[in-house]
Amino acid sequence: MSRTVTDVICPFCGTLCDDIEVVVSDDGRKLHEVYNACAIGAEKFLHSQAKDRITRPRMRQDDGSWKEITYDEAIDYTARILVNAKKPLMYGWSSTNCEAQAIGSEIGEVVGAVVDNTATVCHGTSLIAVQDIGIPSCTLGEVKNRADRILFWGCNPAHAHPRHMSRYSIFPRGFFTGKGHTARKVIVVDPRPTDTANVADIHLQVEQGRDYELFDAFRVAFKGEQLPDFVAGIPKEKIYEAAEMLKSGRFVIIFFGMGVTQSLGKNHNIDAAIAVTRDLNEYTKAAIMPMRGHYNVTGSGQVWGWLFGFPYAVDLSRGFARYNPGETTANDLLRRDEVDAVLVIASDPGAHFPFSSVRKIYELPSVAIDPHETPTTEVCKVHVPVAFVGVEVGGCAYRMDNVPIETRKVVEPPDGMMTDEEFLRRVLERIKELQGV
Amino acid sequence: METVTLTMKNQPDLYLEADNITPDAFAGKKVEEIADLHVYVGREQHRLGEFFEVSGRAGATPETTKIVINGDLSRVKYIGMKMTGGEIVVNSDLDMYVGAWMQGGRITVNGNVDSFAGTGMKGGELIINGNAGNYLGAAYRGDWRGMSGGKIIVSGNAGSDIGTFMTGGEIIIGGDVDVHVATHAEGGRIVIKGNAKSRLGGQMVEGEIYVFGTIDLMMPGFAYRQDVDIDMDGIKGRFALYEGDLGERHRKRKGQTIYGKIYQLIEA
Amino acid sequence: MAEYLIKNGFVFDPVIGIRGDIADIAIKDCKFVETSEVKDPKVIDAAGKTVMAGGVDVHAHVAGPKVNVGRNFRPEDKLFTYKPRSGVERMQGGFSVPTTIRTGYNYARMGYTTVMEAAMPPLYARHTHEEIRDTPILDQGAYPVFGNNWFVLEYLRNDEIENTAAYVAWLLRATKGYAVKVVNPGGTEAWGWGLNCENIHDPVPYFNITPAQIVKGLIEANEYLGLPHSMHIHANNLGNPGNYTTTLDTFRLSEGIRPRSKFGRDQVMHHTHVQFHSYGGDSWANFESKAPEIIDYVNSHDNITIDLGAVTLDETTTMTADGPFEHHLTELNHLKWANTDVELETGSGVVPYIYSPSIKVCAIQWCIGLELALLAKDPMRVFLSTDHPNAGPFTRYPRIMKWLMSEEARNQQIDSFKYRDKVIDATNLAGIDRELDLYEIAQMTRAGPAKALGLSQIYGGLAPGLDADVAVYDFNPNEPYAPDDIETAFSSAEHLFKTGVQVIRDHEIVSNGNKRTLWVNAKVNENPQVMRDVREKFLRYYTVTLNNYEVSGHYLPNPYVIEVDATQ
Amino acid sequence: MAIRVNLITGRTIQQGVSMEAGKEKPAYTAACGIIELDPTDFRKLGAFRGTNVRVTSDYGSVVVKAVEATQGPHPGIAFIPMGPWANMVVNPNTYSTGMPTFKGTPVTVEVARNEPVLNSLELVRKGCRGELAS
Repeated sequence: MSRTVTDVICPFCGTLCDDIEVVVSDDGRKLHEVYNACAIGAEKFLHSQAKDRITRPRMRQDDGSWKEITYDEAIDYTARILVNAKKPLMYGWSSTNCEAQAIGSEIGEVVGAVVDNTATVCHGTSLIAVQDIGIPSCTLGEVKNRADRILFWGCNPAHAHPRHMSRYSIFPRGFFTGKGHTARKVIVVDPRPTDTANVADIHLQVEQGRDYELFDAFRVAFKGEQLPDFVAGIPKEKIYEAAEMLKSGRFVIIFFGMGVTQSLGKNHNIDAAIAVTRDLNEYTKAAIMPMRGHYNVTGSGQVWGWLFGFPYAVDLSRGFARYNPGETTANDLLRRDEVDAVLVIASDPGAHFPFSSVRKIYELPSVAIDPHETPTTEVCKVHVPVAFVGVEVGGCAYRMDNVPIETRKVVEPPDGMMTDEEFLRRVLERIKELQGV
Repeated sequence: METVTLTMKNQPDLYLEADNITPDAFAGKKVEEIADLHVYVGREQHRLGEFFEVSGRAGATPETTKIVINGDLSRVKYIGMKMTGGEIVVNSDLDMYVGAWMQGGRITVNGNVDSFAGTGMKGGELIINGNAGNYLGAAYRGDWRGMSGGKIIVSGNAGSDIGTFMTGGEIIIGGDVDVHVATHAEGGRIVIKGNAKSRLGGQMVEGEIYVFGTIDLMMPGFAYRQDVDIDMDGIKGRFALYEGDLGERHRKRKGQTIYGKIYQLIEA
Repeated sequence: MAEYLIKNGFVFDPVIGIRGDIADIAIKDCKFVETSEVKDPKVIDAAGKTVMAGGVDVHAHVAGPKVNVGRNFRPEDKLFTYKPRSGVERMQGGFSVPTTIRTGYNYARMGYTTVMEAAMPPLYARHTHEEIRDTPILDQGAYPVFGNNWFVLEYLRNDEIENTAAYVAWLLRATKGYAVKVVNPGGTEAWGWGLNCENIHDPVPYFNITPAQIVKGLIEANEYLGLPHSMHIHANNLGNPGNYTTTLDTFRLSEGIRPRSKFGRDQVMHHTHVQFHSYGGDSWANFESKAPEIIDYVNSHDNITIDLGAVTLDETTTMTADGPFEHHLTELNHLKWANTDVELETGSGVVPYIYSPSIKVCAIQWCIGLELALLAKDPMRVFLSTDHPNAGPFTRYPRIMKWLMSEEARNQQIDSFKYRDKVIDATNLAGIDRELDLYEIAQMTRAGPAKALGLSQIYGGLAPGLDADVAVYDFNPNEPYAPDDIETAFSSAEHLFKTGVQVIRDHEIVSNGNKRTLWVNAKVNENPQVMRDVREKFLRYYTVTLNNYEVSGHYLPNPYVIEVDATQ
Repeated sequence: MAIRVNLITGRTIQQGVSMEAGKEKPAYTAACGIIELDPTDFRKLGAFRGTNVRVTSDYGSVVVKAVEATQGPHPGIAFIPMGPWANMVVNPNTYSTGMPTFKGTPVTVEVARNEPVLNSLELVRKGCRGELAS
């Protein structure tokens, strides 16, 4: 027999869909089927059931092989590398719950670590821009209920946030938007004609890496000033047309992604995008929102915000918190040999950092806490498998619009497996023992 | 002027944070007291004397104190941070934050410096006989009050993001610069004697940029106005004047709108 | 539990009615008791010092989404002001928007033990409670905002008080909220379209209702339920020259309504940060104080309480659920602007602001805040606040006390203004010689707010039976002192007990306390219509499901639930 | 033959699904150990679809399988899904922002018919141990 758990939260992307239905065995030990989720989300739930899953910590041996160790040994190893380091890096945090993030923060304080999350390779540059110019934004329901102009810039929700367009942005019918997509105009700016661009009214195929110039051109167009004939490969007539389409809306929303945060200009691209949004508020109502990737990267920034005052890249080494991307960010720290031990949790820098940074992790004392086997676990000295947050343990997560939602436990983890929170709590206890406090 | 000489004798395992190496911290102290000042490596606190030989004597005030530093300081941060007077001469490359938030005095670096030199600078002189990294004379993150006074002179090249949120003072680059110059600036002057890439004056409200060499790509928000002849403060020749950023809001003074200005040399 | 005896202090307590006489205060089992009831107490020698109940802040923005926006988007607010960890203290950062840890410690340092978060967007209630959980020492509650909520707009459009009340009760339970907060009624919904409601009769777009109807309806719903606190309002038209008429119009909506609450309060409307609502003139050029007109009304109507929102002349961070106001502000000062509109419920904005003594308007605002306090006839109804951090950080309360207690200190400040004479012309402060005493300060910071919150059964005084929240300050009111001595003494309590636990000893924080989260559980008759409407709105318009909305209990590890029975 | 193209990276739904199914599995290599090229660039390269190619930048080199652009046309732009293959060659310069330049790296693409596409774990392991051919 089986039963269906409803209102389940999908722990994949920042869309944080909360209408998933999961069919589990009566004893809650097996997960059979997943409904309503996108292909990626469904896979995430189902992968927890993999037969070949690693369920015990393991340590890399001198000959390159793995040796299974106990959780106690893994806790001791983790505590020791953090205590012995002068400046450890504790990186990741985006695929775990706020409860684990809070304990990790305390560990960071106690050992004088630098804590950084995956925003560092995702929307960190957006956060820098927000610090420079602010951000007029809204919740996703405002988009659903009011928006009639939708601009996707450097993002491709058709692939990265598969249910975004149907739940929140292009298609839903809301309070003031009863006609759904037929009453909305959609603009996509992307150097490729992506699957998202295919559903747009206007696609501006921007020259790669020239987004900053194009944003600036929009602002010039709003003010009715003259533009050069082409900006970023786009003829000025098309820019004026798109600018007019935005100004004539009742509620404009701009979504942006890695296409602008990771291209030349980075924070400046976002700064200019936010300036475009500010400008639009002179004429109509406009908001802007980053398409956050990991389902709880936002939460990590919130937890550190209230504990330290900074959303990522927080250097706690001198007993107080400092922040300066370019110095306290994971890739700069690794590249510059600023850290002497690495703890990775709930993320995969091995796959998602430039390889020059990955090699630095390999050279340092390191531990990876992750349910999966990944390139990161491959290069770290110790791998600690844990329960899947949002599947095998609940906890708080923050959606891309900063709305906090409590994820649900739907199935039991394999016997004897720890959660992130339990493991970190034990590490903190062990650190305090080692420090004699 | 009294001189204290520091000679680096031991390298840190990681980086050395030496915000205490300023005339302000040294003034009125004996050599032994200077050697007892704190420096940091990660979370560990050390004595300055563990890394440097200290000799000479400090003046009674910052203004009468000169610090000369020798050895390899390429992994030392925060030299001259917040200094208000006196002088520092470094005969080495330096890491980040040299002269950050400095208010007065002079720092001369005979070597290259890494990023964030002259962050939030208010006054004094920062002379770099070498190349500078990114964010030279820029604001600290989130602050809308960037470099507001003083002068930075770089003989070589500089990186990206020079003079972000600059409100006053002057930055002179002998060589080339990378992208993003004077972003959000509301004053000040930047002189680039070599070539520039793109994104000069993005979101600039006020201030001046002079470029003697080439500009890869002008911002669409800057419009050509006219050619002008200039001869002042060592800037001489016929320049093409561009005004912008037209996308920004601009103040008016005496009925006239004030723009950010980019001057590009046409002929010397 | 340990017993304590605080001996020989100069005690100021409006609850007992003691005005600086020397007395002993006894603590046993978390509460104050008669001195005869303690057998073997630890003795605190308070001779020559001032003893008061723990402070109660009725209105501050200290936890939740917009506060965290303020933290995260202002790294420069933390530059060079960080306090390293030491002893039991964790690291603490931020000046105008401190981290939760610093918030708890700094309130405690001032002798405060209870602080209410003034605006909780219901959809973000979980976030607010996470921050409250991580704020040490303080007892806290949070006010969910109702003034732009679609349920409320639709019910009150048809004068459906009972349905409104049932919805209020449901939302208080779902969000674990404490009171009914109203911010720019109707105006923030209008801001969903970039518009505003600038007076109480300005209709809300599409909803066919006026701010006046919203305010009056929520007062009536609040009294229908008999909640501990009254409706708590930030009126329309905040911050604009000439807005005092809107404020008076808003006050008048309470006329003829008496409290229907068994929690001991006398008011049916608490109007917050009234300084921002007491402006005359019709432009920034002829901007002037209308504090006398405002406070006259308050003085003569005992069903209203207010707090000051006093300007402290600092660089700070403004933050409010009044979305259109923050947009207006960023247009004025061109500094960074964050805004979040919240589906079906509310909105918010955040903008840094510098109250410069060299700017005439800022100096006038400073005068207005103090005038309100000094012209008040009943300090039990006029509370000290800065609308933290809007008019200034809460850490300036001791400085405000100094200004209120010393004409000399006020005159020093006035004389230093760049536009001194113009400021004097536009205000009344220079002619006021009143100096508040510590008894009145205790009314404005302890007994008064506790009573208005409906919490005089646990907070606000030193009477036996009340929770043992008490501060000892190194201040002798009977010796000569300089004005700055007041600020120094009240910035750093020598001892502080919170619910009987000593959290400060010899000016040092020695414990993270036993903080509680207060919320109100109001029971009403079953209301199938409201529950049907709730299900419908979640199905069609919200982006979270109804089953994922309610804040579950574990976010409040140490709850203090106030039960209200409104079934009838 | 070798061509010069501008490399960008990013998510694809296949990358997301196969990542959640296990990065050690062949499906992940099939989804991410590829480079999407425009048909015109294929012509210039003189290669068939499905040929292994070596992609080289100033920062490194990696062998992936060349496939036709699924979201094109985009002549002159090449796309490798985010992952360890792309990260062997992307520009790690952060311009002091913390963010490597994942998008907009000039690369050379040349046919490498006989060189294998390694799986993700092999790739980083061999890379760390200095065992990769270049």
